[in-house]
Amino acid sequence: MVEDARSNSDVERLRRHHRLMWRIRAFEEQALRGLDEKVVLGAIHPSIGQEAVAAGVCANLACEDILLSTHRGHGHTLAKGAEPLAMMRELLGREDGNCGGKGGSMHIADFSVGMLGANGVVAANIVIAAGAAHAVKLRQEARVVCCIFGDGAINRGPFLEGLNWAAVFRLPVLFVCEDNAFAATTRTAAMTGGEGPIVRARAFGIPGVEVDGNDVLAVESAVAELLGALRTGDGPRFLCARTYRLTGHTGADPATYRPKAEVEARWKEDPIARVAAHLRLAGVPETELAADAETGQAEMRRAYQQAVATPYPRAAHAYADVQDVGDPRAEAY
Amino acid sequence: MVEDARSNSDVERLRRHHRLMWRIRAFEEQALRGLDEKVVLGAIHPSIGQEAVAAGVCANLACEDILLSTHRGHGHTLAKGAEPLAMMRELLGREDGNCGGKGGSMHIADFSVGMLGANGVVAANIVIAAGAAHAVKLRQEARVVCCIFGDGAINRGPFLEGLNWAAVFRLPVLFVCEDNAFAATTRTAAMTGGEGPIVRARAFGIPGVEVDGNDVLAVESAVAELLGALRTGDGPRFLCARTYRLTGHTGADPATYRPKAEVEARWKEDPIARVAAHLRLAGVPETELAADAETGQAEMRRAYQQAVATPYPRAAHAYADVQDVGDPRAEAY
Amino acid sequence: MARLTYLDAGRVALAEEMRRDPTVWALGEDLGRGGVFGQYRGLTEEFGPDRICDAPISEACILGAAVGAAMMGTRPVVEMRFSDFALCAVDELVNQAAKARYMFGGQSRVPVVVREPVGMWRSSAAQHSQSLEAWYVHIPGLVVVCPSTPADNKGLLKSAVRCDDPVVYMEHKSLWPLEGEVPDDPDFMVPLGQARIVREGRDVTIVSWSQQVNIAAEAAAKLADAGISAELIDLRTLWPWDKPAVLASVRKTRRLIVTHEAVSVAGFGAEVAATVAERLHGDLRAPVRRLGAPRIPVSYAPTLEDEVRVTADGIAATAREMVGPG
Amino acid sequence: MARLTYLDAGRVALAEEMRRDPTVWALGEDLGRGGVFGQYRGLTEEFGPDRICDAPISEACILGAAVGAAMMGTRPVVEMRFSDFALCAVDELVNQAAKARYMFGGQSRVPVVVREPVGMWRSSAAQHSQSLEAWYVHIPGLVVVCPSTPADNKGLLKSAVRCDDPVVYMEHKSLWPLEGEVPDDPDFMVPLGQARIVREGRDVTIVSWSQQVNIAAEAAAKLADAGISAELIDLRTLWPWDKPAVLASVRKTRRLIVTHEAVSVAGFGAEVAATVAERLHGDLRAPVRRLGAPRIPVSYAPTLEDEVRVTADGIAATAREMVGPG
Ligand SMILES: Cc1ncc(C[n+]2csc(CCOP(=O)(O)OP(=O)(O)O)c2C)c(N)n1
Ligand SMILES: Cc1ncc(C[n+]2csc(CCOP(=O)(O)OP(=O)(O)O)c2C)c(N)n1
Ligand SMILES: [Mg+2]
Ligand SMILES: [Mg+2]
Repeated sequence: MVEDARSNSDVERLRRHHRLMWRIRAFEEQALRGLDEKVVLGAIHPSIGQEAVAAGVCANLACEDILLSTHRGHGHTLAKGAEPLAMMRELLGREDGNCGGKGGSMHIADFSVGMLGANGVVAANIVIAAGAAHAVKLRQEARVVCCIFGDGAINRGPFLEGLNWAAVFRLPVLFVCEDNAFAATTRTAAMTGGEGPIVRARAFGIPGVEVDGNDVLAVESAVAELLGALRTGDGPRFLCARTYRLTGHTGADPATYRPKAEVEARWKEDPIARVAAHLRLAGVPETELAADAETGQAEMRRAYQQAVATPYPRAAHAYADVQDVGDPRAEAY
Repeated sequence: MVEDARSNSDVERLRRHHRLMWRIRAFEEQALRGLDEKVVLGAIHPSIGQEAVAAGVCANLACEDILLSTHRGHGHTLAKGAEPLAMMRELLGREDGNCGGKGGSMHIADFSVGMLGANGVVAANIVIAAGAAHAVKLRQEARVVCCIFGDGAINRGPFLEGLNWAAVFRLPVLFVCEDNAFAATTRTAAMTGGEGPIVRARAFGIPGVEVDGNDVLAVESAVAELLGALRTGDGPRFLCARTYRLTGHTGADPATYRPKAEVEARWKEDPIARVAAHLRLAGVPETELAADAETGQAEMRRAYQQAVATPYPRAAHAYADVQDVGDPRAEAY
Repeated sequence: MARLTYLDAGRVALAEEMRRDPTVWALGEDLGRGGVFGQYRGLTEEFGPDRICDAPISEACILGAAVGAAMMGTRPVVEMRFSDFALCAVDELVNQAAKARYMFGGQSRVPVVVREPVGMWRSSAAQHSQSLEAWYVHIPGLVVVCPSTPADNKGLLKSAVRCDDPVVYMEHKSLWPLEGEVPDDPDFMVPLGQARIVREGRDVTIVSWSQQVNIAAEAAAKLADAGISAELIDLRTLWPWDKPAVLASVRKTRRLIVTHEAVSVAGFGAEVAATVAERLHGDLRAPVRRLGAPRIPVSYAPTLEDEVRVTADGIAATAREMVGPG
Repeated sequence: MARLTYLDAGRVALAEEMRRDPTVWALGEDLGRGGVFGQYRGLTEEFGPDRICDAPISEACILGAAVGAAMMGTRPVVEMRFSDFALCAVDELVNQAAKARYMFGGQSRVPVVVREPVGMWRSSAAQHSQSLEAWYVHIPGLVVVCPSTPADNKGLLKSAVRCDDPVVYMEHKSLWPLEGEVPDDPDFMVPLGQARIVREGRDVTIVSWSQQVNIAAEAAAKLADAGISAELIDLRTLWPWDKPAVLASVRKTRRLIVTHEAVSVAGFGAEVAATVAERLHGDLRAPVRRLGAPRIPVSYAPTLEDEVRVTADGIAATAREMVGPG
């Protein structure tokens, strides 16, 4: 984190992060409550404690830039500009969810803001992102592609294939490893040979840096620098953002596989609290900080209530969006 | 290459390499003639120019040690101790071929000498080798596993997954990248991000060295050292052996995609000629060197003739070796 | 006999086999913590982390390593977590495991059990709900098993572990909590390839497997109430499948419904239906019928997800149609 | 009209589409040198290395990148070299390409053509000979095309490139040198989903696709000599398949043989046979029949390799049996 917020514009920037990170936090806390109430369906992978990555990365992305995410993608999606109401509806499997209720949390996507989807398959989006960047380059567009994945993903083949591809074709893609130390119940350190994500990326020919992923300004400025190189056509870049998953792997996971003390210690690094501390130092009054939280919470409560009041999609909708040629609606197969 | 053959035992060692490399060369030249005669079936991937890798690696492997190879596996298989007659029969699709005529060149294997197969899928054997080594470790056996693959294979996912696996479980496996600068018609340098095989291996936590793969003694001693570490349980090791494919990718490939001059220059590095030069320096008469070549050629001619005289497998044999449960012979499906 | 869940029956089966044979081991992600559904709970404590082996997220290597380890004298049980993730390891399963014995002319066998939890499971959507058993039946070299009861999940898993062929072993996720009587005998086995007659009947044969068997049983009960006697066959193993049992039943009932959760088009139901049509055409009193999912991916929203379900009512209605007002 | 090989017809089709639409591009290994069979010869010269894109040996990324590139407004044509290697990219095809449009509720389409050369090709053995078209037909979201003639390989490939759905496009390797008349018109297209009546007949309908159509045609000629009039239908597209054409033909001939090179068990022939048995049971004068490969891997030795072939004699004998001494 920069030493302190030096100027008004820094404060404004930090404040924006604070609000956004609270919106993300509130969205997921609301979703988890919805899960308890059995209104949110399917699995929810909360990113609580990781909001600084979403905020810091997306602060550098324009709407026409492209983002691909993971199963733990609510924060990224909100940060990219998606509407919480549509997202909440999606988590509840309702009409007018981003994906019309077909995808749910694990496939959350909003193409209208350049968010090309979470993915239910670990690492799958890495090669898709390489291809999206390939198209950007072929079409000589100015935008960039950013692909976020977890530290567990670096042990799947597509990590190698996608990074190598991006390096070979010098594609405008930023790879962001959101290193939260865990893959489900397993510590990734125990399952990863060598020195980790950044060393691997470099071995594939992709320069990169590591950053404290709970420090939103550090993430923001690291990404700014990396994207600068990338926007001049200097090929792909890599960021490893070290963070920690403060909750269980899913909403249903009590995460008993790690000591309480470890988690408590990590809560002290809560990225939202860290932003708040800086804002306090810069003289932002406590009431305003509380208002940011409350505003986010109110927004998400409202979204949730509206989503609850939205009907499920009509059954016939199940047959739409499959394919044009051989459309299942053409004949009841 | 060591400066000169200093002792009688060095000369003996070099001489053994010379003979083996000639046997490999002669086997493949014979196979290529068989292809011209349309007696050898399917595709043949010759390793002409790469014999020093096979000889240098396998000089360090006992029969109970395990070898896995690639589509370009005749040399490795011979060096591991397989019978050329059974191999030639396999290439001709005859009875009593190593695989009973079911596999052919791309699936050549001789489990009786610890040679667990060529593979028709690039990089596929890397993960299989990791698993073979895993079993060796679980069963607390003393043997080691060696897996040879090409420089093209390092761009497939299983390269990452298999090396990471071996590093994580500290398995007794030596990975050997036979870097002949090409993957089919493509220069691998153009398709490979970063500094190449050895840097990637290190990034996955596997120590390794590079070696002049046309220098059989250099390969032999590098492998000796790597296997030494490995046999003490110190986890996997990696060797990158730089060599050159002097022929086309397959017997049918005229390899017009590279300048004649390049190939001619590389012929000057012919690993067999290099061994011969050293033997000459050590005083081995020309007639004996010629005899090594002639002996190898005669052996392979004989193997070929015997193979030609061997019948094709009986059709009913097609239904054997599929599976026990649900055996196709149980019912004519 | 003990009352066990389907999940625990599988767990007990594996534990018994691991006790019996020291070459049996399991590998997969998060097994150390009991596996994602708890199928491995307690096994690390008994067998240690070498034999209940936690893996990186490397499906291709998990399966590929199992192939190599099987060639080297061990019997790996591979956990794929969701059958959908097994699609990250198809080369390893289809080009390697299934073909190694053949390609190498019988020099090696590949005794691997690949556990692939299948099927719909409350709003899991398109990448966590698939049933692709038909794929594996199409591949020479593979055995395919789809247990539907706790007892079968014990007896078939034990048979699979002892089998020298690669076995694709598909447990249905919605069956995990299902309870039933399970024999204690550590030598209790259910033979591969033998169907189970769930219910005898005269008027129509219903062939099914996996979770769909329970839905078909419901249908059969409804039909009984309506005076139609349905014979329900649980195939249990899809390759080899118990053709004699099915043909004998249809010879008797002269009507066939085959029903499964998977997509109907090019599903395994087509194989069963086509076989019966080929062999028993002249005996049939009604055309063979298949009931499976429409050719659409599985959705998240329940109203959409339900559209791919074949219901007991749907099966019963089809049966009534076939039997007619007679 | 021009006389072209099946191989060149595909090459011309791609060139025409690339000329017409600058968003069309091709990617795969060794394309720069014309592709492993020459299917891309000359295209780099015309379109440059960006649009005829040489790839690393990274099947998963080749396909996955195509998915991403398709979402971003291009139309990638993926070369998989051998359909067997496509098994290294099944997640990308089945979990991603096929489902993306659906999972995302129609926000995106994935107009990718995945060229997968299939089938037996002189002693290529078990990892270079497979025909797995049935797999892809089973997957919602995919279109599956299996051309058998040069003209179709032009017209169908053009349709595939223009199609907004992911298309698995399976060329048969042994058809590469086959010559035939091919329309020059750059707007010549063969519609997806429409079968071709290769030969009209009265006594029996033979349904086939890909290289097997030629073998079936030989069988039909033999049958004609023996006084049996066979109607031969080349499906051309397996999803969607031309059910109306097949049903109409069988309504007329009242007999069906479906034959393919792939393994018979759980092959696409089962789908065709089961559909006909379901719909036309009462019209059939003989049971439906399927002819495909036995459930064994493909061997290297010709005597063994030949065991999996369905021959013209085999087809003709089956037809004679069905028609009877009549
Ligand atoms: C190919 C694949 N294997 C396994 C899973 C199951 N799974 C879902 S999330 C997860 C952990 C991923 O860890 P990481 O990449 O570090 O991301 P994180 O959950 O920590 O954000 C696993 C194993 C999956 N979805 N896809
Ligand atoms: C997965 C896969 N993709 C493509 C091929 C086709 N292929 C066979 S050999 C080869 C080149 C391999 O290059 P390399 O690994 O360097 O080995 P080399 O042939 O040089 O010995 C290719 C692309 C294959 N067999 N398997
Ligand atoms: Mg993680
Ligand atoms: Mg090479």
